[in-house]
Formats: sequence, C-alpha cells, structure tokens
Amino acid sequence: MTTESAPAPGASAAEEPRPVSYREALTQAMREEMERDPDVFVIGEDVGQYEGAFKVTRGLLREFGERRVVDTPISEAGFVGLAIGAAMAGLRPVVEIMTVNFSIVAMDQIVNNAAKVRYMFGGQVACPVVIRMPGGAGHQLAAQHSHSLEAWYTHVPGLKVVAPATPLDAKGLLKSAIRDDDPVIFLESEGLYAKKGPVGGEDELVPLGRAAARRAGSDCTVVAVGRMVWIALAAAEELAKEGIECEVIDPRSLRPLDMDTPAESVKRTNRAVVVEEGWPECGVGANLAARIYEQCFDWLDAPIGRVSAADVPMPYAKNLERAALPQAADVAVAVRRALGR
Amino acid sequence: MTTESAPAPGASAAEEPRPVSYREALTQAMREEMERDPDVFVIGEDVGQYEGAFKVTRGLLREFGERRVVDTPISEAGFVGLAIGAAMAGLRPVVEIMTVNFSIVAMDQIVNNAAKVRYMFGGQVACPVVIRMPGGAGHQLAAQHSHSLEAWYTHVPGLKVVAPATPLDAKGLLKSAIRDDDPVIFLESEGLYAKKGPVGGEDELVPLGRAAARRAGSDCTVVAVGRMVWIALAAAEELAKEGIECEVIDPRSLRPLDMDTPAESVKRTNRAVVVEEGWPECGVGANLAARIYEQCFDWLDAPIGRVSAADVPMPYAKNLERAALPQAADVAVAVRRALGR
Amino acid sequence: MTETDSPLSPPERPDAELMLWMFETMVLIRRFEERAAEEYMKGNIGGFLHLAIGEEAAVVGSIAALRPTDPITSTYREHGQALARGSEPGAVMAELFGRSTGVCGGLGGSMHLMDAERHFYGGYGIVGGSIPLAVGLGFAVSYREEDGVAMAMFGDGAVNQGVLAESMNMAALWELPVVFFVLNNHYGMGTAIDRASAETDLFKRAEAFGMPAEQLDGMNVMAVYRGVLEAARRAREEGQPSMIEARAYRYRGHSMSDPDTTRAGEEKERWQARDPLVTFERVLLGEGTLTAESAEAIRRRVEERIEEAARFASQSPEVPVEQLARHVYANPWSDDPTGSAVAPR
Amino acid sequence: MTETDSPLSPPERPDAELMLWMFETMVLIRRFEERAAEEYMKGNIGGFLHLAIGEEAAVVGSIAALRPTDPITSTYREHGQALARGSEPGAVMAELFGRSTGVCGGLGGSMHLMDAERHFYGGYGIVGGSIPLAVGLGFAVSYREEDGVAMAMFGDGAVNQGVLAESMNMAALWELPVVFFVLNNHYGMGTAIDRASAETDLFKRAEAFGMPAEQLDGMNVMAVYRGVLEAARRAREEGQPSMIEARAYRYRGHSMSDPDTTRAGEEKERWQARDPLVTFERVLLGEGTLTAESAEAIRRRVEERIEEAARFASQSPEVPVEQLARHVYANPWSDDPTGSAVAPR
Ligand SMILES: Cc1ncc(C[n+]2csc(CCOP(=O)(O)OP(=O)(O)O)c2C)c(N)n1
Ligand SMILES: Cc1ncc(C[n+]2csc(CCOP(=O)(O)OP(=O)(O)O)c2C)c(N)n1
Ligand SMILES: [Mg+2]
Ligand SMILES: [Mg+2]
Repeated sequence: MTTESAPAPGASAAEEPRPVSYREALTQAMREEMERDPDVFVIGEDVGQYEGAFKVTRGLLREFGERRVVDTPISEAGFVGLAIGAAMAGLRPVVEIMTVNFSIVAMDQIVNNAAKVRYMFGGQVACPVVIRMPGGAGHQLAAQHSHSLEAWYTHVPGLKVVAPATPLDAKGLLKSAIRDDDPVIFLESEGLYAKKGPVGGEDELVPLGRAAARRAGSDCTVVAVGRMVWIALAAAEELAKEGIECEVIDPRSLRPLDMDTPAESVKRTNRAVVVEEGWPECGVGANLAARIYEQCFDWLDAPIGRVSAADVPMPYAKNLERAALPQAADVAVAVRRALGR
Repeated sequence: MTTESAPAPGASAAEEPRPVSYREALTQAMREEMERDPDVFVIGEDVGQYEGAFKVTRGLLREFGERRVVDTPISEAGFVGLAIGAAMAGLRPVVEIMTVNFSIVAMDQIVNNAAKVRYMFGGQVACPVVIRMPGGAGHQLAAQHSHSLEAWYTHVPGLKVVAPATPLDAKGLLKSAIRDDDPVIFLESEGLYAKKGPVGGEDELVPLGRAAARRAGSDCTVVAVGRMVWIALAAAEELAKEGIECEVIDPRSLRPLDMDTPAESVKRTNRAVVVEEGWPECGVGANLAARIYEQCFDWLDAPIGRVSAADVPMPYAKNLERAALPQAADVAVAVRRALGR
Repeated sequence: MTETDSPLSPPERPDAELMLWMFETMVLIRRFEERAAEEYMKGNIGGFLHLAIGEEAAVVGSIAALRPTDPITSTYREHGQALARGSEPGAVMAELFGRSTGVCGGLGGSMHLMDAERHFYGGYGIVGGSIPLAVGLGFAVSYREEDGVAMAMFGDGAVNQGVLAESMNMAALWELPVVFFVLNNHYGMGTAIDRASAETDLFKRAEAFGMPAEQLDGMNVMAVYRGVLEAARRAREEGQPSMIEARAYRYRGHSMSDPDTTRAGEEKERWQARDPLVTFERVLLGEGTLTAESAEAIRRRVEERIEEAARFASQSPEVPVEQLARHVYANPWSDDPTGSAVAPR
Repeated sequence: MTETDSPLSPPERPDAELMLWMFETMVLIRRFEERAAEEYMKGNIGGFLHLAIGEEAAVVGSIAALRPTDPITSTYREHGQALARGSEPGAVMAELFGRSTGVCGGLGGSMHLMDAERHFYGGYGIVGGSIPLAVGLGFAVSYREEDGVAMAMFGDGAVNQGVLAESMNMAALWELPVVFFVLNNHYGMGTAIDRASAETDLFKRAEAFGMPAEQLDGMNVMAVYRGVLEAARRAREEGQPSMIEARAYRYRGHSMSDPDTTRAGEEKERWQARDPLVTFERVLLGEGTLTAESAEAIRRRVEERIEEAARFASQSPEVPVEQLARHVYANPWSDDPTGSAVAPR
C-alpha cells in the first residue's frame, strides 16, 4: 500500500493518536525492514553500542545483534565501499554516515561505484544500498560541518536522492529506499530529528518521485527542499496575514524528481520561489528554477525567486550563521518580490 | 597587461606567426611562472620523468629539476592535501591531477581545506594553490573516466573555477590562476590539448571572471562552457547557412562568473541556449539558465534551450557515447526550437 | 575438464589436469591480448587498452587457487581475470569492440569487464577503488555464514591509495575471508615502485594490521598458486585475511597509448628471460605433463578460439542507441520511457 | 620567561624554567577547558565543544619539544594546542564565544582555532583531514631548505582514515621533516580502540613505511617531551619523519553533548589516578622545582588569566553581519562589494 498524499504537516499531526519524532520514524523504518528482510543490515560509525551520533539507531543493536548492526572504524571510504560490495552480493545495507560532511571522503565510492556498477556492467548486478546521513546547518558547527550536498548528489545519474521533511515521509521513504534495488542517498536533517508527526504503519510506503503539496494557495508557488519546507510554511503563515496565499510544494525526492506537481501549481499561481538550504551556484534551487521556467515559461508573470544559503563557507558566530542561512523572512521577501510588492 | 578580449578562435589563429597548441600553451604558462617566481612548483602523478599523462608538463623536469617538479605516488588525497599545506606556508603549488575523475578521491581536501582555510580561520592564511586537470569525455573511456565536474566545483564558495577553451585562454588564465592568492580549479579538456591558436606573451594575463564573445550574432545567444565552445561554433556555422546568426559566449571562468556579457547579449537576441558537457540535473547549464532568466526575464521570447550530456553514466560503445554527448546537431536543434522553428 | 572451467575445489598439489589448464589459460590470455592490441591498432577497439602481457602467471595462478564461486574484483587490466574465470573469449572481445554481445553489453569496455555469473565482480578504472568492494563481498560471505573467499586484485600503485589501509583494517578487525592480492609489476604508469613507495616490500603493509602476508615470485605460476591456496585456506578455515604480493612485470607500456620510453631495455630483457609461459612450459615438458605435440595442439586450439572470438566480435551487432539509458536503474522512474530516474522533460 | 612564550630551542634535558612552564601551561589548559565547559552550559559557546581534559601532558610535552616556529596542525580538540603555543587565552575564549576579537575573528569557533603568527596552523573538523596539510608544511620547510619540523596531531580514530597512510608514505619517501603524533586517548567517540583497529599498537603503522616510531606514556609530560624531542631531532638532522603514539585518556565525553554513558567508571578512575597534572606536580615538588607556595602562585595566576579571558570574551563585540563574506577570497571578484567571487545579482 502506498500513501499517496502526505497530510499537511502541523495540521493533522495533532489528530493522530501518537505522533512520533522524525528520528523515531527512521528507527521504526529500519527496525521494520530488518524484521521483514534478513538481508537488511545497518552499518556505520557508532551506530551500535553508542546508538548513533543522533540516536537514530537506538535499540537496534540490542534487538538485532552485532551481525546486523555493525560499528565501523572512522573509514568512510572503506565502509561505504564495503557496503556497496555487499549490496552487489545481494545484501541490503543501510549505511549511516555520521553527517553528510563526512560523505565527501567516501565520494568516489558513491559516485564511481554505487552509481555506476549497474550501468557499466550492463545490468549484471544491482546495488541496493541506502546511505543515510543528516546534512544542513544551524547549530554553529562552522565551515566543515555545515554542508548541504543535495545538488552534488542530484547531479549524478545512477543515484536516487531523497530528502524527507516530515516524520511520515522519513519513515515511508526510508522503507521505499531500503526496498529499492538502486542506491539511494537519503538526506536527513539534524534540525528535523525532534520534529513530531504521524507516521504510517508497517506496510505504508511513500514512493520515490512524488512531490507533496504541504499547503494550498493561489498567489505564489513555493518549492522548498528538506528542512526548508518548514521555513517556507512559516513564511506562508506570515504572508497569509498580508493576504498572500502561498502554495508550498515539497519535492520529497530530488531524483527521481516529480515536476508535474510544481508545474501544475505554477500554472495556477503564475509565480514561483524556490528555497534550498545549500549554496546558490549550481544548487538544487537553480535546477528547480530552470526546470520550472522550461515547463511554465508562458505562465510565469515574474522571474522565479531563489532563496538559498549565502555564497560563503558557513561561519561559526551565531549571528553570522543566522545571516548565512535562509530564514522565513527571506522567503517572504522573495515571494513579495515575485508578486511585485 | 591584460588581454581584454580574446580573438574569435579559428579566425585569427591563422594570422599569427606561430600558433601553439592548447597543451603547449599550458606548458608555457607553467614554465614562465616558474621562472618568474621560485615559489611556484609542479606536483602530480607522472608529471616529471613521464612528462605528464597528456604531456602537458613536457620539459619541466629537465629545466627545473626534482625539487620543483615532483612526481607523486597515486595518492590524490595525500598530495592535494600536501599542496594545500604548502600553499598555506606561502608556496604556490600547481597540482596536476591526471584527470578530473581522480579528483573525487581528493574531494575532501579540496572542499574542506582548500576552499575553507582562509575563511574559517578569519583570513589568517591564503591558499594559493592551482589544481589543473582535464575532464570531459569523447574517447570511449566509459563511466568512471568521463566526468565533467564543473558543476560540483562551481557550487563551492572559496574555490575559483576556470575552464579555458582556447590556447590563448589556457595560457593567460593559467598564469592568472598561478598568481591568484585563492585556490583555483583549472578545468582542461583532453579533447582540446591538440587545438592550436595564438597565445599571449609572458606578461599577458587573461583575468578570471570575464566572459568572451566568440562569435557575433543577433538571433540567439549560445553560452557554451569549455570544449563545448567549439561545438557551439560548429553549430553556429551550420545555422548560418539557414540564415540563423548565433552569438556564442564563452564564460571562461565559472566562478567568478561574468553575467554581464551573456545578459547583455540575450537582451539583444531575446533567445538563449546553454551548452555543457556534463549531466543536466544541477549542472552548470541549469545554473546559467536560471541566472539568465533572472536577469533577462522581460527580454526572453522563448524558454532557454539546454544542451547537456545525457542523464546516464557514460557508456563505452562509440555509438552510445556519441549519443550521450552534446553534438553540434543537438545545439542546432535547441537553437531552432528557441527560435520557434 | 572443458576448456572454460576452472577446477571446482583447487587441490593442495595441482594434478596434471590443473597444470595443463593453467598452461592453456596463460597461452589463451597471452594470445588474446596480442590480438586485442592488433584490433586496437586497426581501430576496432577504443578507449584505453591495458595489457597484462608478462603477468599471466600471477593472474592464472591466483585464480586457479580459488573456487570458481569465490568472488573476485580487479582493475582495468583484467582481460586475463575474465578469461581465467571462464568468460567466453568472444564475449570478452565483443566487449572490447563495444558490441551488444559483449560481457557487459558494450557498456563497460576493456576497463570494465564483469561476469557476475562466474563471480568475477568486475574491472574498475579508479586505482584502489575496487578494493573495499571485495571486502564487502567477503563481508557478505561471512554474513551469510558461507565458506567463500573474496579476492581483491590490484597493482603496486594502488597500494598508495588510502582506501587500501581502510579496507585491510576492516578485514582484519572483523576477520573477513579476503585475500588482498597485489600484482606488483613494479610500475604505476611511468613511476617505478621505489619512486612511489617508501617501503618497496609491499607485503609489509600487512604488519600494521597484524595480518599474515607473503611475497611471491609472480612469474612462477606454481608459486602463486601455492601462496594464494594457503591464503584462501586461512580465510576459509580461520576467517583470517591475508596479503599476497606477487612480483611480476608488464612487458608493454601502461596502455596502448603509452610509448613506454622511460623504462630501461635491459630491465625488460631481464624479466622477459623469465617469461612465465616459457618457463612453465619447460617445467611441464620436463615433467612429461606436456609433450611437444600436446603443446602444439594447445597452441592450435587457442589460436582457433582467438580467431573465432575476433570473428564473433566483429560480426556482432552494435548496441542499439535506443538502449542508452537502459541500465541506469533497476527500478526506473516509472513514468519515464527512457528508463532514467529523472522525470521526462 | 614570560607567561606566553614557549622555549626557543628546546633543551635536551629540560631545565627548571621549562618544567615550570610546562606545569603552568598544563594548569592553564585544564582550567581554560573547565571554564569553557561552564560557559558552554550557560549558552555563551555554541556548536561542538571538545575537551581534552586528561590529555594535557601529551599536548604540552609534544609542543614544548618543538621550536615555536615549527608548524603544527591539529584536530577540533585543540584549545590546548593554541594555549601551549602562546595564543592569548582571551582571544581563544573570544573565538569560542564567536566574537570579533577571537583568534579567527569568530569565524572558526572551538573546532577551528588557528594562530598563524605562532605557527599553529589550525584545528580541523574532518577526522584525518589535516594530516596531509602538515606534510605540506613540512614539504615547504624542505623546499625552502629551512630546518623546521612540522607536526601533525591527531587521534586514535583518525588512524583509520586512509589519508594517514598516504601522508606517511609521502613523508617517508621524500624524507620530509614531519612528526606524526597520535594522541591515543583510546576512544573515537563511543568506539574503543580495539573495536576500531585490528592492531591496537598504533605506532606499528609506521613499519609499513620503514619509518621510526615510538609508543609513549601520554600521561607523563616528560616522557612525551623526550620522545618528540628525539623525533624532531631525527627530522631536523636526518630528514626522517617519525610516528609517535602517546597513550592518554579523555576524562569527559567526546564533546559536551556526549553524556558518556558507555565507558566504564572503573576505567576512568584508573586513568584519573595517574592524572598528568597531579603526577607532574608531585615530581616537581619532590625535586624542589616547585614548592607549595610557588604552586599556589601559579594556580592563582592561571585563575586570574582565565577570569580575565572570560571577561574579555564576554565584553567583546559581535562580528558585524556585514562582514559575512569578508574572508571568502583573498582576491575577491573586483566588482562585487560583498567580496564573494560570484558576480552580484
Ligand atoms: C585514483 C586514480 N588515480 C590515477 C589514475 C590513473 N592511473 C590509471 S592506472 C595508473 C597506474 C596504476 O598502477 P598500478 O596500481 O601499479 O597498476 P598497473 O597499471 O601497474 O597494473 C594510474 C596512475 C586512476 N585511474 N585512478
Ligand atoms: C571523516 C570524519 N568522519 C567522522 C567524523 C565524526 N567524528 C568527529 S570526532 C570523531 C572521533 C575521532 O576520534 P579520534 O581520532 O580518536 O579523536 P578524539 O576525538 O579521540 O580526540 C568522529 C567519528 C568526522 N569529524 N570526520
Ligand atoms: Mg603496477
Ligand atoms: Mg581518540
């Protein structure tokens, strides 16, 4: 069974019996898939005894033992490569890289092996590996610990790239990712782990490649990725007070990318703003904008607004970090500008 | 002295006394800068005795000796990191990575150290390193050896990114890059090494951040990156026979990016096509397109055409590789479509 | 035993059958590569073509010492590995020609051969990049409590990619059944080993991980066989990985585009004087395992197979261009007829 | 000797002056970090805060054995390195507070301290990532034919990043003046060394490169001093790199956000019983280098400096938001007032 349209976050969360956190939603997905399929195992730094740097693997070692919950040395290239090899042999590794920043040392394994083994060997093997990792900034972790690498991963054919914004999607997309026969880059956000909301049951999957409308509105379409969905929703609330109604679209997966949902929306609103947490040049925002322009050229009444991180390495000082990151106020400015106000 | 506008390639090449190859232009730049500044040295795999996998460092070992022309083990992360450290100490390393594909194993050093040491340490050190490497495809080197990573590097603030298309720019930009106090990613193309043309003298630099018009035309602006400049020029010749005159713009450097030149052109032609050798999603083409839309929204009469590699890992078979790479015919189709034909 | 099968469970002391198989396979590889070089010059093969001529003993001896179900990974210099595992020479040659009948359907080419059915998990182009994959294949063996052994084959240059150290540490730490097989041909492209590695006895890298290691004469197929057999036994029975360094030499340049002008002719001659095919043939003739006639028959058979392989390759159809995006994803974006996971434009 | 200067050319046998400097610096680091923890709890410090309490002997002994002009790189756990190099405690604390008077103008924070004037080339956040930078600093020394020594300081966990092997090989191959200093505190976050490294005697990694190596008691400042002094001499006089493993322990969790629940209390007590400050003080008192009174004076002086540092930090101005893009480039895109290298929108 498939959850076709996720409920608007916030609104319906309160109605559910037991809202669970985004963190726990992920744990549930892993636990359920490990129970369902003995080939699924979890591997990464401190995922076992320590239960994960962000406690996303809590309880898994106790339940599944050391064979299926593997603590690694600090060797990202090595253990990501190991997981890819294991996936080629038919296992289904769920790799946790402590944060997206550390995936850079494993980049060759991801891009040259995971993304390519199926294609360059003519379809002889699959590579059903999931690589989970939190990205983004906002905790004063400074330049080396604040990357949003959505754009890099989305650039690469052979990978699938997912960025859930809600607990429901975190669970449903992770389950889909684990069952998928292709390598899936699963981008979480430290800033979302505590976020609560409803989640689906054991058999409720969220399919890759379907966007979700998080809020309806007729004045401007705001496409926001990952944690930025919440920033966009906050901006939409502000703007509603001024009589501006935004339609907020969450692509949920960046590859495959559902363009129908945002395009259909832009054809109604005739205005668009894209919001990303990463850098502006060659980012997912530019990509989304280019594709919206292509599909909605005759419908657009104004240039698409782009909101992104500042084009700088992330600074440590709190006030600078705040200034460097997209805020709801920035989104509101971009929407007003798109509306000519 | 600065060469403000490069001559249109092809045309003026024949008039010069001794056209030199793109390869030799690079060698000249390194030799001259090494003579000028004892802190400049060359380091990489097989750059010395073997004179470079593509012979770009020919003669340098003989002339400058082992201290300044350093053959390395196959340890890209290691020797790129070493070069960054040496640059922090005030030397000016010119690193050759054999091809851009192998820079992926050194990505952490480039992105987390070269791009960030100046910023995150509050400007205490500079990092005047140049990382030269050929990228692109076209020689049946298949999935792992055919990357165009322009987009990845351009994404990263703290780096500068250059992609010369002519011998003159190869020499003039490399000299600028070596004298620049910031890390410069210098993207060459194997397919261009044999290309001949005029080059500047010892003191003629091509500044970073200035685009060049390679061909004048009033019907459509074609912005093409690196080797794609020549593909675009070939398409323009074809189209001229149909009475369609393209203006071909070569950004030359992607970071800093000169938007004035293409924007000014688009405001005259009202049509645009962008051409890149890499993948379409989150590529430099989408970025250029998004920025042109932003600056020329009211002037554009049609959506911007995008020509890129197919969204697949590069196949080995010659016919497939050809189909996967942007050809002049693809550019012509995109231009015609932009013109509604 | 048929021509294409390697032995099921390699015996402690190779019998005549196995030795003949090894000899014939070495001849097959040598001739295959010589023919590939010709076809490359004729323009029938594109890209890079890396020949392992001179290294046949190391390739065949090591693979013969494994079971055919033991997974292997290799580098771009891997024609011999595929052939030793029993891939059809025609399908390998067709891959080099970029034809749809190639082992990888023409998508991989010379650097990316794979024959998953025969547990040959591929040739890879990034130096060192395939080593952790082999550790993963060994991990899968161990996860499933099977008794296979995974072998990572790589060069002396790859030893200086950091991922090797990461891989060896993990294999030793978790007691995975892995053999790290360094085919030390003394050069990484134009760089001699003593200009790349501070310690030229490469097997000593293993000490840092408390891993058993051995240095072997890679020109002697029997020596390689025995060394890998013992390493495989250790892996299978004791769950202990090993490093094996086989010292050999490549006669030709790094690839067909390398004129090979920097290596001394005298050095080449010294190695060629110990040519693995010649010396092994001499041993087999001396033992009586081979006679002048049977040697000739083997050569003729190989010649025919190579001829047939080249014919098969050249007569095979090109890959249909419509299949460009066919193998990007196993589960492609459902609405996209190209099979790409990006929604269609 | 002033409070902030380390000795110019470290003597073979440390004199009283040097020993007192080491003692005072260890006390300074301990108290600085205790105060930083308090300020973190109060919300004055953000991000991650990694304390090296328990590791002071390893930090101070090693740095004291170098000349103040010898370049050093470190990890994110590097308050002590900056202080031992003579950075002003106020400027370090201000960096932790994210103020414009910080050593890095508030851009780096606790994980990215640098004091280039004092040849401290920085703390880095990517495990292992700064090791090749130190090799590059050593390379520059050698390129310029100077007689400095570069020291890479990193943890037991970093040993399993492949780039270490690459760095050690290059240093040994090219005979660069580098000391690879592993501060083995027995844990990488929650992972004990024997669950991360197949060979827990980390200094044995050096054998693979024919590099001299030594394992030292990292709780004993004099032992560390002597070991690094000899390694630095080898580097300076013989152009030979070394690996030094100093065994120590961190008393607290990995960072302030780690509740440190997985390590056994008994283990902690065992190490704390050999606290480097206590044992060194006992030695100095026994020798008469220190008296109860002079020890007390040192503690008072340190206390005042810490108090002053905290006051300085908290009273320092914030970084002006307009300076957000100030240090991205040394040669910024000329037309862009933000200093960013992307043409203005
Ligand atoms: C990471 C990386 N760096 C550089 C290259 C270019 N390259 C291809 S083969 C090769 C030499 C490899 O030497 P070795 O490992 O000894 O294998 P051999 O070619 O001798 O079989 C180099 C440098 C590459 N493919 N990958
Ligand atoms: C490449 C990389 N992987 C993971 C991390 C997350 N991380 C930060 S510190 C740390 C432990 C490092 O242990 P060690 O090297 O022993 O240094 P210590 O913290 O003990 O001083 C880890 C895993 C990182 N910063 N970089
Ligand atoms: Mg070799
Ligand atoms: Mg540690």
